[in-house]
Amino acid sequence: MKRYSLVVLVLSLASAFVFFLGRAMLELGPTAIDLRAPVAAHLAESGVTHPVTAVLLNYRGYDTLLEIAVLLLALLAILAVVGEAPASPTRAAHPVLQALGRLAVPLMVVVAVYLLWAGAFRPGGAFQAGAVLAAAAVLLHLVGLLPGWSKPRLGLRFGLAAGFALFLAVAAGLLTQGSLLQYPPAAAGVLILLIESGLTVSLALILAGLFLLLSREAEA
Amino acid sequence: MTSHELLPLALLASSLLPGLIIFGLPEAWVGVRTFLNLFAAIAKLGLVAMLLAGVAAGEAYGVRYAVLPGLELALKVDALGMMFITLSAVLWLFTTVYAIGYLENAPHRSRFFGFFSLCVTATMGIALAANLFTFFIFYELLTLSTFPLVVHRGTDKAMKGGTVYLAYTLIGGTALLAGIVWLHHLLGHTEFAHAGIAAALGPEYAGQLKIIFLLLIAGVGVKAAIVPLHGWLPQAMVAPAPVSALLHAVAVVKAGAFGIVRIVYEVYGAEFAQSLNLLYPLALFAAVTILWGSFRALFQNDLKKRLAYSTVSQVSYIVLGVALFGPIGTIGGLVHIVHQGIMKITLFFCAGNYAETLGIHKVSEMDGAGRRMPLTTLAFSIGALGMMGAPLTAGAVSKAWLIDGATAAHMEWAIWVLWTSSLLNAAYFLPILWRAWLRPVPATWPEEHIARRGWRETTLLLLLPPLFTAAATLAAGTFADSEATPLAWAKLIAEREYVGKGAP
Amino acid sequence: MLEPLFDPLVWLILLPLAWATLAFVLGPGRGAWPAIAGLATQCWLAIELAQKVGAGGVTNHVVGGWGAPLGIDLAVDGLSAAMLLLTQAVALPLAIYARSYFKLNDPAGTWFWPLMGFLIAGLNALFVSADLFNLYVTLELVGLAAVGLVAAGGGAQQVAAALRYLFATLVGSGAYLLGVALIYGAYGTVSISTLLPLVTNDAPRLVWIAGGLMVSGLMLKTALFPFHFWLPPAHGGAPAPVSALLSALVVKASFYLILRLWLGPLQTVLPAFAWLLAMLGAAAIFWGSWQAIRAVKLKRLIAYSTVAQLGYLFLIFPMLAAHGALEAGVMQIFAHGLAKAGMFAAAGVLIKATGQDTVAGLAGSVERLPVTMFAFGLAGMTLMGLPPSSGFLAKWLIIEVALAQGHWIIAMVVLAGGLLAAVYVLRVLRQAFLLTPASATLTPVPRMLEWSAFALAAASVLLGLRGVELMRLLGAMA
Amino acid sequence: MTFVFDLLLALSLLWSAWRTLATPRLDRAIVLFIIFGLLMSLAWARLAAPDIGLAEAAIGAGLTGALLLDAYGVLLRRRGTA
Amino acid sequence: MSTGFIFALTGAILFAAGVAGVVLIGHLLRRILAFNLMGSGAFLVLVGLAQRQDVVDPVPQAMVLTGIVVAVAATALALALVRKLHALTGQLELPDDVDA
Repeated sequence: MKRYSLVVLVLSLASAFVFFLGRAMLELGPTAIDLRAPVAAHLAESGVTHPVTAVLLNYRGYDTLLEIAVLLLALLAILAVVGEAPASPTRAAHPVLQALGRLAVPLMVVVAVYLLWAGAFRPGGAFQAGAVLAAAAVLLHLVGLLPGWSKPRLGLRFGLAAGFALFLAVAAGLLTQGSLLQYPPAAAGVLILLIESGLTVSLALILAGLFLLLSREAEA
Repeated sequence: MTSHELLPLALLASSLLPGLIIFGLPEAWVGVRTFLNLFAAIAKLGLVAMLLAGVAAGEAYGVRYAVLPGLELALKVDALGMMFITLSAVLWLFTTVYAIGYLENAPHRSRFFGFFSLCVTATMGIALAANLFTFFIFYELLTLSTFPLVVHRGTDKAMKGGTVYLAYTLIGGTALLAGIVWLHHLLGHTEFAHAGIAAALGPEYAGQLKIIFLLLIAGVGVKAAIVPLHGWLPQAMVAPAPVSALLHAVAVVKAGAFGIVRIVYEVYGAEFAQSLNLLYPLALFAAVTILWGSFRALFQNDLKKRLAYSTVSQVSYIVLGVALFGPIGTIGGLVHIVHQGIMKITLFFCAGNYAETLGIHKVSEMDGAGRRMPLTTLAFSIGALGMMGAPLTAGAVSKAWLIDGATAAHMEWAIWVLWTSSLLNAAYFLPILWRAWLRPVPATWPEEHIARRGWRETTLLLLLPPLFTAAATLAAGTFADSEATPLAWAKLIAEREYVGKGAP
Repeated sequence: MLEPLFDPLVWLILLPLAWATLAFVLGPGRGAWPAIAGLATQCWLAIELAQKVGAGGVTNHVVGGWGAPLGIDLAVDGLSAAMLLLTQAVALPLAIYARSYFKLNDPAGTWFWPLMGFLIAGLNALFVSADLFNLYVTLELVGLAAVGLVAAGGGAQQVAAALRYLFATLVGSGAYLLGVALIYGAYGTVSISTLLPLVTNDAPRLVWIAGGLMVSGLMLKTALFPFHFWLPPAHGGAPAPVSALLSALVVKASFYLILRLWLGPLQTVLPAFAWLLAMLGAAAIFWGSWQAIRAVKLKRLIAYSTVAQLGYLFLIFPMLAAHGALEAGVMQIFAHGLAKAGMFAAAGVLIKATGQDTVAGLAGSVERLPVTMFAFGLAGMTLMGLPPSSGFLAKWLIIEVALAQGHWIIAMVVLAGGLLAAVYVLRVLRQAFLLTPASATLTPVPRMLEWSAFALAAASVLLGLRGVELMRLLGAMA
Repeated sequence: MTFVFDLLLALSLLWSAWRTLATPRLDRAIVLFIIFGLLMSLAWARLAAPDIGLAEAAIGAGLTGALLLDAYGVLLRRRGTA
Repeated sequence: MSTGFIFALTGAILFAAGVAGVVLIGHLLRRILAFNLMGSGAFLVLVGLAQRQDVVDPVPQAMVLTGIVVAVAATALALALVRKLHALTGQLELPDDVDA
């Protein structure tokens, strides 16, 4: 009975919230600030031509820096939570699947590189590329070609952190330009591509790691 | 920093620093600890002597330090403060000597002497405080640093006593804090000044000021053990004898009484307090406390508890003196701060001696104690007679001035209160003396720890302090009218508090 | 142009990120020395920054050189500088403490250093950010790091506590994010300085909803009563250095953000909620204290004390327009931060030494661990608000402002809260003063543990004598 | 026309979300959640946000879905062995 | 009604449903699902409301990209915790919080 009334209470509160929020949204006039104009105006100096990438890695690149920190942190926290466990033995999948896997993975790598490169001027970029690479790793794991992780060794830890460390180093190095992440317009394109390349590798490792770390104790 | 700023700080440091060092000393370093204790107590006396001379000559000492904008820790040295400081410093030396003997081979002595020194520091701070804010800080520090001493033995009974003590004093402290912040809010400061500061507020604040007075007096009244706020004192008697002697007979309860003096004279001003009709109720409470404490003492078989109730009663003599509007009563009250201190500490020293030497804790075990321990019992008798107000003792002087004060203030009922109390004092002290001197020595003592060696009925360190304080009790009574006595000093204070109002 | 290269503001964020990454690469259990060295440098940076702010008012750093609203600005005023100072001052002794605490192959210590680095970086970034969305990212950084620290190497209890905490913190930051989304919808910017003149009294209703959402989310993260349910298991169950970090700093971060919104962009909207928050604060004081009085476990007692002490912070909201209320709040943040860090650290020593986490198991601690119990007592003094501690100054300031505003009830709540705190602190001290039971055994503990706890507790008391500097720093507000 | 499409898309988003929470079987809930993620990708496309669409498909639906399914598989196996 | 607005409204409902789900549902995996719905709702409001005139605004889009990555990080951590809890206790619900 108590549970029932709680459900009713929460649902009615939620409905009331949606009702008032919807009405308030309808009342809204035009905004005082419109960022589209400045975004477009500075696009030439940003080093990229795709506005979303410009915002993501230049105008609000600091957000992205911290966001990568969050991702690395999540992996770290997971490591701390699950502790050390033996890596699960790989279960060899059907040879046909394995062959498919071997075929698909190079293709996915190509797609990832394309996405990374495309990010500068059209939808795409480090996240999407990293995700595709991570998916490739997961695929390899599922067909039994890549073992789950027991404990990331030095090399792997380095790989996981490298993208973030590179980003951090560039951000700090740009302090010489006057402030954090202040790209000189001439070098912005190169620097952003550099950061994105590093991020792609590390993001792929981290995202794959989220899966591989968790799945390893499956048999435990 | 000038010497006028440094001296008050040095007075604090002379017990604070040794205390902090003693905390760190290993238990076994008895020699170093004893040296530090005695050195500190003697150094403090030296400083006190310098300050006494200076204050008598009209020098002003003080130092200020802002903790928040508009909120200052401030110390000053004045005649009133010096009275309390001198009393505490002198008795600290005696008690230290006594405690060294008393605690020989007891555990946790570093902790004990460390907190003991902190307590003395807090007491000094209370006496030196130049405003209510500073007063409060040291007042609470005193509460905190006495707690470990009360529970020193670590028994369940000690815990109970300590808890009751803290419950009373912390709640009292809260009331005091409320009053102080309120006053600070109204006035913008809480400096002590002759003739008070509260009168500066207009008549429309009379109501608020009355409530503040109630909060303040309730706050300090807990430590002064005014009925009905006295419940902690008998419970706190579980503490070791030196603690009961110095702290619960002198430092803590006097801190409360001293607070009342400061609040009445230097926050409200006697005249203004009188005009708000605050003094009469205060006198009534004091009277009730005097009678109730004496009455309850009659029924205590535990020697220290009987002394504790006696303290409840005697401390309110001071309060009564303050509440009797007029300089004569004031002198009676103030001088009793000192007189009660030396008399009561004598009694507690002696009680400790009985317990340590023969295992006597109860009045009913006192039979023949005077024959086994004549010197201790002699000191005890002098203290007890003083409490009754017998001639030639310090108690007689206090009582005489209080009675004169009551007459001058047209509060004749107070005289009856004082006489009744004297009778009750006699009723609970004389049986003890009778038992000790006149009843036969029992076959065995409850628990004899220390054997007699020649004329020394107990160890020298335990014996000398009560003899000295007993002698002081006689001296203060006999030579009251000469210079350099507590009485002379009390007259000096009254002269300064009732500025231009015609001191006697 | 070397000046921006050494801007302490930026390095307070970059440095912890750097040593956290380094500690991660170094591997399990490693990284204590980089952390301690980094934190020591950060302490110095925070002091530099505070002096700079004290001398020249607000300090800015325009990330990317774009400037708000296109880019993200970092801004430090007296309030932020004070928070930064507190964070580094608490973190450094705790790092030294943790190095000794986690020495013995403790599974909870495996990834402690990088997690702590990200936590500190998140906190510092939060205190300097002047962009509502960027603040969301820092909130998540702090939240996830804190959850990771609670769960690290723990048993079922800790994992359950971490999950409870994780959901609370995620829902909290989710509500905050929705609020940010609505603000962006209404004004087209999330920069605090740009919003400041835009949000006026006749703000659209959506902004009110946004304000409500953001404050509710942050209340949940600050564990204000009745949203405190997640705090006692998380703070009570984590390893001692973690509990100390969480209670001293993490909950303060979301409170800081409420304060920042209140004094900044949402100053016309939020005061409508002032008395609601104050009432909840008062309820927190009573409920938290009551639960602390009843708690069986020592760390649970301290965790409930945090619930109660956080209540004081919310009492200032109805008076925030008046001079002195903010000062009172910040003094309480400092007092509680230092004292609680010291108290949890002391509790960690007691638990390690006696081998049990109960109040009843403390008998004899005064004899056997005098330094630790002294530290506990000093921290307790600050929590009770006894002079001359900083807790006393905080209480004094709150009462005085309350009286000046005629809010008697707030003054009375504060006074009553002090007495309740006395009850639970003395419960512990009383037990510790009892004689040692014959059966008790004692594991020796490193001295460094005892003394770092002592340093924190002593700092909480000594700050009570240095209130003027802190007040002067707060005077340098935007 | 686009309005109707948007409306249908919005309704299917809400329906899949509702079913995700309400369906009694956990495996179905997870599959529904992945469907929800794919519908979200569509919505992002409608909002002219292809970057988010890609990310949502890869990370939101793909990775999260994989993590959830993997977790479900483990729970199932544990229950089987227990 | 614009596309942006429709999805903003959808987002509001999703958010409310997600919060209700987190509050009401005891099963931890479902709670994680509910949290993700809540996050998606907030993202939709952010972009939808900003684009209520159906003009593309890259700033909120970039913010949502950031948000999605943060959400997946949180989800992975939550899953790790749930799996650990299940391994330790065999439960998929939070045990009662007891002080003993």
